[in-house]
Amino acid sequence: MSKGYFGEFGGQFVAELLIPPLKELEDALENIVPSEAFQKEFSDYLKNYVGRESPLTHCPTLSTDLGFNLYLKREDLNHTGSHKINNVLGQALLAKHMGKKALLTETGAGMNGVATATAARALDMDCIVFMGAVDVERQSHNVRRMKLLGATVVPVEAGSKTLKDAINEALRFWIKKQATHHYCFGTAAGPHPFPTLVREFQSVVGKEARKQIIERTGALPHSVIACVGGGSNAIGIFSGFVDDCSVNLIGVEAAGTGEEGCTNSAPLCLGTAGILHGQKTMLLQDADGQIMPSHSIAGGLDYPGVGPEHAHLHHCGRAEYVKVNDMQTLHAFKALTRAEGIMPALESSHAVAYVLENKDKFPKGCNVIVNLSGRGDKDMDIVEQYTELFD
Amino acid sequence: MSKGYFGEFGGQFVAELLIPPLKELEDALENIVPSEAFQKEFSDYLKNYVGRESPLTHCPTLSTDLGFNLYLKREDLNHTGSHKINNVLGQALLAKHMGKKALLTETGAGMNGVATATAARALDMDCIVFMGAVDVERQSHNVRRMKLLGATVVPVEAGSKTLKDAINEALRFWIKKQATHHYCFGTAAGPHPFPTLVREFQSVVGKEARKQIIERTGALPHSVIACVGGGSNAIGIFSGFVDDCSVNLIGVEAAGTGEEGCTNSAPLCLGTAGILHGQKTMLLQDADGQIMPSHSIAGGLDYPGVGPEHAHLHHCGRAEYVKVNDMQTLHAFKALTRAEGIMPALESSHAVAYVLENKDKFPKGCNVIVNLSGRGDKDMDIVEQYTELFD
Amino acid sequence: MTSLTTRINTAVQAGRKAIIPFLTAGFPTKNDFFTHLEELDSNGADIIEIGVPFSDPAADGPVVEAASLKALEQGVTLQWIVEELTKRKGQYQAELVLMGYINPFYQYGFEKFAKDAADAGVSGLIVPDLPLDESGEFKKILKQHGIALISLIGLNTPKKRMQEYADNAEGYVYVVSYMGTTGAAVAFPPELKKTLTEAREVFNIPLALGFGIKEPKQLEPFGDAIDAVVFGSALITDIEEKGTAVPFMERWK
Amino acid sequence: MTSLTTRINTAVQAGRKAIIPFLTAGFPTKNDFFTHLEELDSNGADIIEIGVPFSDPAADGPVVEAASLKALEQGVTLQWIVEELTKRKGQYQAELVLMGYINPFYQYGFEKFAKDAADAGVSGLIVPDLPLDESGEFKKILKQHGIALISLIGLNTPKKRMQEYADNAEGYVYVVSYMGTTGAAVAFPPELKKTLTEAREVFNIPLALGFGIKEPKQLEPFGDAIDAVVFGSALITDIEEKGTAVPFMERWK
Ligand SMILES: Cc1ncc(COP(=O)(O)O)c(C=O)c1O
Ligand SMILES: Cc1ncc(COP(=O)(O)O)c(C=O)c1O
Repeated sequence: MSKGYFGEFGGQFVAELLIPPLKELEDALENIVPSEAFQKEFSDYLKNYVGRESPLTHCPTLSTDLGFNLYLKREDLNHTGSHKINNVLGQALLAKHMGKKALLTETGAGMNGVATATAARALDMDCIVFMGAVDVERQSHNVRRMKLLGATVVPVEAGSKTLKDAINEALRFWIKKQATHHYCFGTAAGPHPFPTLVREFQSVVGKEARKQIIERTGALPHSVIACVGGGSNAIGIFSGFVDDCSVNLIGVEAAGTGEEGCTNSAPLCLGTAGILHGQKTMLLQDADGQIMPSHSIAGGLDYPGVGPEHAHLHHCGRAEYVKVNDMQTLHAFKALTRAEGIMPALESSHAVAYVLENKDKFPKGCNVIVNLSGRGDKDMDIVEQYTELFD
Repeated sequence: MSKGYFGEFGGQFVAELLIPPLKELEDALENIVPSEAFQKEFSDYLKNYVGRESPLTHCPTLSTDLGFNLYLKREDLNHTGSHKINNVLGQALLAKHMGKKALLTETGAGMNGVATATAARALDMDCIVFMGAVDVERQSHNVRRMKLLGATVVPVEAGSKTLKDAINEALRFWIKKQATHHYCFGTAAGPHPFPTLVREFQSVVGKEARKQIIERTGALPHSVIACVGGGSNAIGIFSGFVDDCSVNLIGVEAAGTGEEGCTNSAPLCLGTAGILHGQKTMLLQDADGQIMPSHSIAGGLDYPGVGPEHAHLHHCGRAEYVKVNDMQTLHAFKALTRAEGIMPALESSHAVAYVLENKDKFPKGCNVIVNLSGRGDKDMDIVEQYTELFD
Repeated sequence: MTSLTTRINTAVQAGRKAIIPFLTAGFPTKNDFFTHLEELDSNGADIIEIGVPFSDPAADGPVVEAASLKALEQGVTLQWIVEELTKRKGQYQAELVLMGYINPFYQYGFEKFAKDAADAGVSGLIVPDLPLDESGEFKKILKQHGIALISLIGLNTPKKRMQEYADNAEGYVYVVSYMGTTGAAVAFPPELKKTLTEAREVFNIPLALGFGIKEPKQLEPFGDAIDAVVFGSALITDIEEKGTAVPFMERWK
Repeated sequence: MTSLTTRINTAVQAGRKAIIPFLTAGFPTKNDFFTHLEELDSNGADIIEIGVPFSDPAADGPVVEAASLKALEQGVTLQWIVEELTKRKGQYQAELVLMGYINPFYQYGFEKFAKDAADAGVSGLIVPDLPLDESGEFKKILKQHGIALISLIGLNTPKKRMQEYADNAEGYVYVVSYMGTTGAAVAFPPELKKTLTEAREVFNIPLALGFGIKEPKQLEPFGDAIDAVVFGSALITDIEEKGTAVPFMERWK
C-alpha cells in the first residue's frame, strides 16, 4: 500500500479505467525520466526555451525595512510568466517519448493552461484545456492567450464551475482519450505518480535556489517560503532544502477574506484528511465528505485540496503551513511592486505577505528566500478594483 | 563637429539650456560608465534582477519549414518583458551615480515607460513618464502597469498626441528639472550622447548572442535581424556583429498598412535626412521639413525618426533596412505563436515577418538570429481584432 | 457465495439476465426516491444500486452528476441514506447495493459504515474510485460485515489484472461497457466481446454489464456472455420525464 | 556692427529698451498676420521676430506651439514666408528676424535660404535648436548673406561658454529669463541677475531678455542690465482676445 504514498497521504484513488494510463506513466517516470537522453533534452529546454536558470533577486528596500535579507526566486521570469512551465515542459516531453500526440490539462487561474498550450506548441502536439466556466469568465486574459496558442478551451459547467470541477472533467476526458492523450496534471497533486512526477520537474527551482543562495551568502537560508495551491511551486523549492534540517520550510495557504468561517483555500491549516482527485490528502470538506467550495483572490490557489506530499510534510512537521488573507496579499502585492519594481502574481504575493506580516519571526540579518512563482500582469484587473491601495 | 556623429548623422541639436545636462551626461558616459565599479553593479542588476543572460532559442518547427535555422534572442524573457529594461537600468544606475533623484522619460507603446518606472523602483527613485494622449488611450494596459509601479504618467495633448510629441514634452520638462532629473531616453536616438549611451547599455544583447550562436553552431550567423523603431534593440544586437563583415545585419522597419503612400514608420526606407529631437537622422517629413505622423500596428515602432547610427549604417551600407507591413506582421505573430509557443511583441513580429516572407534570401541550412525584443501579451487586444487569423 | 451472486445466478438459471437499476439516493426528492425505489423493487429489479451523492463524481456523466448534485442540495447524506434504509429494512425484495465515491465512506468511518450498512440491509458496495490497490483495508472491514465490494473492470483492464481482482472478488463483476463515464455510449466498441470473454475465463462470479444501457436489444449481441445488466442514466432521464420508474422497468420484463 | 545691433543701440541711447515682439508667421490667418505685422511695425517695434512654424517646437510653451500648429494647418511654409516678405520688402520700419527650428531651414537648403531671406529683407535668424556646436556651417553661410545668427543663452550657460558664443556673436544676445519654455514664467529667478551681469561682461553686443514677459514693470528690477525686451506668448494671447496687436504694443510706449 505504500506505493505512491507520502506517509499516510497520496495513493491512486481513481477509476479502474485510469489505472492503465497511470501505470504507463509510472513506468515512464521510472525508465524514461532518469535517462541521460531525457534529462539532457529537458535541461536544454529549460535553459534555451524557458530561460533558466531564473535569478535569485535580493530586495534592497524591503530588506532594509525588515531587518533581514529577502531574496526572491524569480520564477516570474520564466517563459509564460510562472513556474508552471517547468512541469508542463517536462510532462510534454515525457508524453512525446511515450508516443502521445496530444496534451490535456485543467486550469484554474489559467497559468497552467497557458503553460501547457505553450509546451504543446513547442513540442508540436495538440492541446485541450478544461476550465471551470466561472474561471473562464474571470480569467479571460489567459483564456485568450490559450486560444491564440491554438489550444481548445472547454468551459466546464458542472459543480462549482471552478478548478476542482475542471479536474473532474479532465479525468473523465482522459478515460476516453488515454490512448492518444497525456494528462498534463498542473500541480503536485492528483493520483500517483503525478505528485512525484511534478515534484521531479519542479525540483530544478530548489536546486538552483540552494546553489544560488550559497554562492551569494555562503550559507543556507534561514527560511524558504512559498505559496501553496496544489503545491507545485512550493514542493519544487522545498525539495532543494528538505534534507537541510536547519532550513525552515514555510508553505503559505490562502485564507480567503480571512474572517472566522470564511470560504478559503487553506486545507492544511483549516481542512481535514480525505480523498479527492485520486489522492488521500487534506481537504476542505464538510462532515459528510462533500468537498466545499474554495476561495482566494489568487485564482491559482483556489483549490480545496493540496498535494499529498505537503499533507505529509505538514503531518510530520518538517514544513510549517500558515495562511494569509486577501487584503494582506494585496498589501504585499503593492509593497513589492513599489519597493522593488517587481509585480508579483497574487499567488506569490501570499508568500511575500507572510514575510511582511511576520517579520518578528525572522532573526535580524538572516537570509530568507521567497519563491516568486509568477508575475502579476495577469492580476492587474483584480488589483485595480482596490483603488484605495494605489494612490 | 564630429563629436556625437555617426558619419553625417547624429549631433546635438537642442536648446542651449539643455547643453549643460547633456555635457554632464557625456562626462558620466566617459568617466562613470567604464569604471569597474559601475560595470560590476550594472552586470549584477542584469543578472540578478533582469534575469540575463537571455536564452537563444532554436525554433524547430519554423526552421523545418524555412529550410534554415531560425534562432531567437529572447529579450521577451527579461523582467518587464522587453529589451528596454537593459537600457533603463543602465541609465537609472548612472543617474544615481550622478546624484539625480528622479527619472523622466517618454513612452509610445508604454514598454519604455514600464521599464523606466520599474528601474526607478529598483533604485528607489521617482519617475515621471510623458505619453501621447492617443497612446495613453490605446495602451491602457501599460499605463496601468506604470501607475501600479508608482510612476506619474502625464498625457501629452499636443501635436499628434503620440510618441514624438511625448519626446517634445519630455525635453521641455527636462529643461526645467535638469538639476534633479535624469532624462532616461528610451531608445538609441535623440541628441548625443543618448544614441551612444543607449547602444552601450543594449550591447549586452549582441555580446551574448554572438557568444551563444558560436557555442551552439560553432560559427557566426548568416544574418542578424531586428525590428527598428528608434533602434535600440537593433543597435544592441548589431553591435555584437558589426565588426564581423560576413554577418548580414538587417533592420526591419514598419511599413504601416503597406500600400503606396500610406502612413508608415519607415524613415530609413521611405524618409529623407533631417533634424528632429536633437539629432540629424532619417525622418518622415514633408518637403517643408514638417514632421509627418507615423503609423504602425506596433506601437513601439510608431516613430517618424530613427537613431542616427542606423541612418549611418544605412548610408554606408553596413546594414540593410527593409520594411514589413501590418498584415505580414500579424501573420508572423500567429506563425511564431502557433509553431513554437512563443508570442512575440508586434514590434518583434516585424523582424520575424521579414524572415518568413523572404525565406529565399537565406541559403539552406544557414543560421539566422532574430532579436525577439519583447513579448506579445501586451498586444493581445490588437491581435484579437483580426479574428479571421485565429480560428 | 454472497446473496448478490445467488440472486444473479437465480435469474440466469431462469433464462434471463438479472436486472440491476441504479438510482441516486434522494433523487428527485427525499420522498419520491423511496416511491421510485419501491417501483423498482416491485417491477423486476433483482438488485438495486443506490447512488450515494458526491460533490465530485469524476467517473460519472452529466445525468448522474446532475442527479447527485440535486440530491446534495436537498441535504442527502450517507448517514441519511443508512438511517432511512435501516427504517425500511426488510421491505425490499431486491438486494441493495450502495454505489459511491470513497470520500463519504472515509469520513463516515469504514468500520462504522460497514456495521451500519449491514444493519440497514445493504449487501454490496461499489466504489468507482477505489481500485484494487487502494481497496485492501476497506474491503477487509466490509467482508467482516458481510458486505461485498464489487469489482469494476473495463476494456483496458489486462487479463492479468482481472486475475488479481478475481482472487478476492465477491458478488458480481461490474464490466464497464466502453471507455468513458456513465450514460454516454451510443454503440458498444468491438473490444467489449474480448473483455467479456476474458472476464468469464478469469472470474467465477457473475458478470454485470453497465454504462450506456437503455434497452434490452443492446444486449442481444452478447448472448450468454453477460449475466446481469445495470442501467442508471437512462432510467434517471426516464423518471425525470415521466415521474415514475415503472415504464422503464416494463421494457425489461 | 549689424543693423540689429545698431537698432537696439539707438533705442538705448534714447533712454529706452528696444522693443522686440514675436509673432508666428501666418497666425491667426495668412492675411491677418500681415495686418498684425503692420500694427507691430507702426506701434513701436524696433525688431520683429517672425516665428517659422514647426510641427515639433520642443523649446516652446503651449501658446506658441498652438499658434505654430494653427499656422501649419493653414499651409504656412518657410517658402511662403520668404515669398510674402519679399513682396513686402521695404514696407517695414522694424528690422525683421526669423525664428524657427532648424529642420525647415535644412530642408529649404541653407545656401538658398540665406540668399532668399536676405533678398526678403531679413536681417537675423534665431534657431532655438541650433546651439553653438552645431551652428558653424549655417552661421558661415548666413554671414555671407549679411544675416546675423542670434545667440541664445540661459541661466545655466557657464561664463566660459558665453565667451565661446561671444567670439562670433552678432546682432544681439537673446537671454532666456528662466529655465523653461516660452510663455511660462510668473516670476524671474534670482540667478537671472548674475547671468545678465556675466553676459554684459562677456558680450559687446546688446542683451535682449525674453521668455515670460507680459508688461514693462517686470523689467524694472533689471535697470540697465538689459537693452531690449522680447515678448511672444503674451502678445499672441492678447491678439487672440482682442483681434489686434495695438493695445499690447501701447503698454510699451
Ligand atoms: C503564479 C502561480 N503561483 C502559484 C500557483 C499555485 O500552484 P502551485 O501550488 O501548484 O504552485 C499558481 C497556479 O496557477 C500560479 O499561477
Ligand atoms: C518589444 C519592443 N520592441 C521594439 C521596440 C522598438 O524600440 P527600439 O527600436 O528602440 O528597439 C519597442 C518599443 O517600445 C518594444 O517595446
